[in-house]
Amino acid sequence: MDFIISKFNYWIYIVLMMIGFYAMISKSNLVKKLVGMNIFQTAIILFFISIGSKKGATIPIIQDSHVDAVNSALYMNPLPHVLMLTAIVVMVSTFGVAVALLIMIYRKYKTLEEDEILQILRNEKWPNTH
Amino acid sequence: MINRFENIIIQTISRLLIPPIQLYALYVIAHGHYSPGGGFQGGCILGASFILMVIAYDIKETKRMISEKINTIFISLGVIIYSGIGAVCLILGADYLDYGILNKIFSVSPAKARALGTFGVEIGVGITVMAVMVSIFLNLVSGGEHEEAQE
Amino acid sequence: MEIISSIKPLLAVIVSLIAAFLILLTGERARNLREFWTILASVIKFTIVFSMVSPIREGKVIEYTVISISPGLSLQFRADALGILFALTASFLWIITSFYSIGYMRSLNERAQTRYFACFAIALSATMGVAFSANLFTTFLFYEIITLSTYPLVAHKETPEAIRGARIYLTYLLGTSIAFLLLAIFMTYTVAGTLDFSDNGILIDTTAMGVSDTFLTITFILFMAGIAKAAMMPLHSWLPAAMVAPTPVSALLHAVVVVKAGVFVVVKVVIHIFGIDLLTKLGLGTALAYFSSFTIIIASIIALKQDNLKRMLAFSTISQLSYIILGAALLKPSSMVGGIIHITNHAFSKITLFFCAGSIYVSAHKTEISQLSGIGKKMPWTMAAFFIGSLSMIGVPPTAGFISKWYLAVGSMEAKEIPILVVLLFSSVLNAAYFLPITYKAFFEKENHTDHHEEVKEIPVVVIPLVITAIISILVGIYPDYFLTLAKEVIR
Amino acid sequence: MAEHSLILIIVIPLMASCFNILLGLFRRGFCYPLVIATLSLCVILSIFIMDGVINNGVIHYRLGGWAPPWGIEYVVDHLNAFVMTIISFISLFVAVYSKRSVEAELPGRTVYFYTVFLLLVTGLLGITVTGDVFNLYVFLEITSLAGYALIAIGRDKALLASFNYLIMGTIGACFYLLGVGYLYIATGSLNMADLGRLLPDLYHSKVVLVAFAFFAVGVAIKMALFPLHVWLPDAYTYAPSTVSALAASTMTKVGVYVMIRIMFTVFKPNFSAEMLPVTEILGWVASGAMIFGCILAIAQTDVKRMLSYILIAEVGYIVIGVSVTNRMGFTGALLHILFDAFMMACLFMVAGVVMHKTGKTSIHGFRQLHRRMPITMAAFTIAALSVIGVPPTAGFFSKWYLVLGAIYARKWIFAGMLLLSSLLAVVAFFRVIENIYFAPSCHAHDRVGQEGIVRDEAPLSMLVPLLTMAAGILILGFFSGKIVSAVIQFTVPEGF
Repeated sequence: MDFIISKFNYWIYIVLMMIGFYAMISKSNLVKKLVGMNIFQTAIILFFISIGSKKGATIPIIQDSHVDAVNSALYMNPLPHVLMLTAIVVMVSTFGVAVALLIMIYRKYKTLEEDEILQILRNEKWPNTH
Repeated sequence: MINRFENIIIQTISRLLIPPIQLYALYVIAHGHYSPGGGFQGGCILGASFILMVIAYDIKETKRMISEKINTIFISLGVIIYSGIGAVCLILGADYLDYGILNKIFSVSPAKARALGTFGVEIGVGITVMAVMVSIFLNLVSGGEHEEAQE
Repeated sequence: MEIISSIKPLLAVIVSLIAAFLILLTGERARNLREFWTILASVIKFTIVFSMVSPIREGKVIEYTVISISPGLSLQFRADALGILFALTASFLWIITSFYSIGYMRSLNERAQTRYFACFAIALSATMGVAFSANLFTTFLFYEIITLSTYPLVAHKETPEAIRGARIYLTYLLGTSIAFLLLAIFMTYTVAGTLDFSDNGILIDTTAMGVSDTFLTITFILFMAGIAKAAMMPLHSWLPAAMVAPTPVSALLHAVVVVKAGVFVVVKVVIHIFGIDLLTKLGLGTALAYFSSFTIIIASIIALKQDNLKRMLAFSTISQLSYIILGAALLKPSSMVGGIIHITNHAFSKITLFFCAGSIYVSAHKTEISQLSGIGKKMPWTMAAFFIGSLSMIGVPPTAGFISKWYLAVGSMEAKEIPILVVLLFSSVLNAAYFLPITYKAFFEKENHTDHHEEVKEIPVVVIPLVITAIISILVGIYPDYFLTLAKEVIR
Repeated sequence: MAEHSLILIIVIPLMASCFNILLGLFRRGFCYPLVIATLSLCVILSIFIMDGVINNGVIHYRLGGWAPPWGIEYVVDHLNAFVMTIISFISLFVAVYSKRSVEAELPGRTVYFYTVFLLLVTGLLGITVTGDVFNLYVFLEITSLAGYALIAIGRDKALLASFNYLIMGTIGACFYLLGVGYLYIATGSLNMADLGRLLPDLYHSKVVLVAFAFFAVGVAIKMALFPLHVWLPDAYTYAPSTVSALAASTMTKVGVYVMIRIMFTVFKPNFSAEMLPVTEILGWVASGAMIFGCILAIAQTDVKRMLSYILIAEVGYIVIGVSVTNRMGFTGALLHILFDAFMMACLFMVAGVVMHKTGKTSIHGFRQLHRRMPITMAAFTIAALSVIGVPPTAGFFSKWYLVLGAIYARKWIFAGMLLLSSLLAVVAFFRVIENIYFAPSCHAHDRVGQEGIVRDEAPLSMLVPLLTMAAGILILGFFSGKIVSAVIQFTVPEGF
């Protein structure tokens, strides 16, 4: 139990990631897949942010710039945050591209269910069998 | 897809809100290099103000203020500002994005020049992020139609 | 042994490659010019090859390194007695075949003649490459080029049947060479560290280095399986399948160039890769000898019941090729000489037979043996040449075939392998049994009324080459010294 | 100056893509020359970098002047320079090739196409330049995003294929990012060289093992390693032909490059080879890729799709060379990266030409094409022979090293697999070649119909890059020894 509680941030991220992963793999609705993907990515952001935090530490902004020695225990590690800032941008772009794709898919096939789209494609390929 | 619908409350509130939002966005961009904030965040807020305008009014209205063409120019302009500042550092003889060298131009201390350089980059980032946000939003809400309508 | 460095081997290879380009460039627009390139290239090639003969007869070796690619891989030529013997035969027969081809293709008004002549030229280039290769890599390179350049020739007619034949052809030749030959080359390289042919065999020292006999045996088997061009059973069925090709192709490529390239590589592997001593020690020579004897007998028996003339000749070729392998496999000087000289002797005789088959097809449009009754009166020259070729196949004295059979028989006695001697005699009987009835049919049987031979006339361009080759196969039988010297040079 | 070219090779295409869109607003015709000029500059720079690396060793570049473990560092050694040169060359030729096919396939959208195209090249070059694991992630995603967009503008099922690719690619990228996170937990560093120094003491830590596992899966998805290849065939089949040519020849290769970096620079060879049975597993996976790739290729009726499966097999070849962990195998893998880039570019370009001229790429569409476009088909044949591994084409020489590597590692079974897949490739390609030269149809006797086919060769802008690729395939093989001694021998990780 202690193992779970002391590392709760990892557990949360793993649970979230698995939820997202499940949605990506098993849902046939493309939007749901996309939502799953977003959950997946968010879980990773959470993971990164949580590894940068420390108990009793504050945001890494040094007010008095003339202080030479900085007690690093007082501040959180800013690097994971910065990394995630970039990762968020990447994810937003991915999301944008994905949504654009979905809109085009919808305009072309008038549905967002993957199996229905496949059915349409099959009918296009062999129109007489159906 | 979003058509004009008259709602005086929303329009008035937005009209009141948009300028402060934009001002705040500029504040966030301008302070990014030495306090929380920066181009990404500020650009997002700036973009949000335009998005609010689209929601409150409609696409046409918004595009009168920031057309697709200008938006595209903004997108690339931001990146060019960013990489251009880096390239200036390169031309002045330092490494890419080593803003300290900008003191050759601005006649300030290297530390100050570094801050200025970062500020320039933040502006570039802010412009691009704003324009991209608006562009993504406009494309999505109109299903990509407005771009074709223009052509 | 004296080594001369000269660019001649490379020139011999390149000349027809250039010709192929010129042929492609000229195309169908100027047919005479196109054919002129072929003739020109063949004559130049023969001249180059011939100019290399005399130094090699004196025991010298001509070497030329084109490019050293990486350790173990270099494009290197080395003309020695064995190579020059093969190259001389092939390049000389190309001249004759070129004339024959022109006559054949034009009188049948075949299609895609540009491609035909270009591929022919490339195949000849590759043959020179195999003949003059100084290492296994060069050999493999040109071996593959032969396969690929003859593939379009087999599929030439573009009928479903031709395409099927070409598919079998490619599957056997490319398949075995990639799966087995290449693997064998890799195995050789890993234990020997080199691929260069050497006089005593490059694997000779490997047993001392702790390479197991099993490994070497496997390598040897892979080599033999990989060189499917030698048409040893059970990897022979590509050769009958390739008979869908136009007759000049069957004549030069599938009686001389391609198959001889196969047995040539076998001989090279036996002498220069494994070495006679190693093979004797491993007992692989005898095994190979019995294996090839098996092919000799079985192929002859199959040939007996063929009705299609070209198919029969194909099986006869399979049988005759194994003579050469047998000669090499007995690992005795006389048998080696017999095998090597048979490369030349068989080439002249078999090409005569194929030319005859082609001549019959062009003039009378006959392909089956049963249709040949009485044709001898209409086509006396052709059938006379056919008779000479048959005699040479059987091994009757003044013809070329006798010489090689004599040496093979002596070799088998030297090796104290009496069963092999019996095989040789028995196969001669079989050869006689399927060749002589054709001549008999042609000259002495009454014409069949269903066949109309009235309008049959021999075409000079087609007949002259076959008469020349028939005469040569007798001349070689009467004056064998020229080639024998070279063959003995290989063993020395 | 040589250091600065490291950053220039990224910034120039990046800025060019921005200028491209600005220019495109006013004059569409300027885009193509701009792209060509930019990529030519990249080629020059990459040669410059290659020269610098060969003469002066590894080049370091500190971005923004920050010292390595803290700042982002760009490092180029022989391996980077090698891959970078390949990418810039191929992308230049693909760009030259693109003119007519983009005009035909994407009318009115050329500006956006070239913008994204340049971004794709930026990403690819960025991956090869950077020495920072997180920066690599960013470039990986730039590449992928551009790739999704480019693939989506293709025909038929392209949208769905692109979406599936996006989902798979994002999973791969996220796994990679997780790997980065775990390594950061364990070491507190993101710099590759720094990680390489810090990690050996931590090899027994479970965190590091997990990080490696995430890296392995993530990169495997990105480079379409069997059995994580499912996104590739659809994506490359329906993408516009230019994109297929570029993506097939460079994107998977870059994936392999990332794998090599992670396995042998971030982690050391002894970890990848000894601590975990990684290389053993990789070897088997790669054999599976070779065999199944080729078998599935045989089963296809669309040439582009067939080529996609061949590409999967080719990735298997490269990975098997890496997995045997010896000098020969590694050399073979790198040579194959080079040669395969040429082969795939050539083959997909031919498919594009056929698409451009006949509008379809089914195998039957290739019937008797040697009459219509003999030169193009000759190039196809050369590239096909190279994939099969027939000397003197380049494919033989890389295969030579690969098989020897397998044999030296006493992995006879892998050597056998390599040869077996060559045999399968023979079947796959000769199905097409047979159609090109000797169509087995009932029309074969129809002479009138055949002579009616007029010579209709591809336009010059397509033909030149095509022939360059084909000539490269024919010639490069002979210089493989030179390439190995000049560049590749220095890329082999220590301990091989």
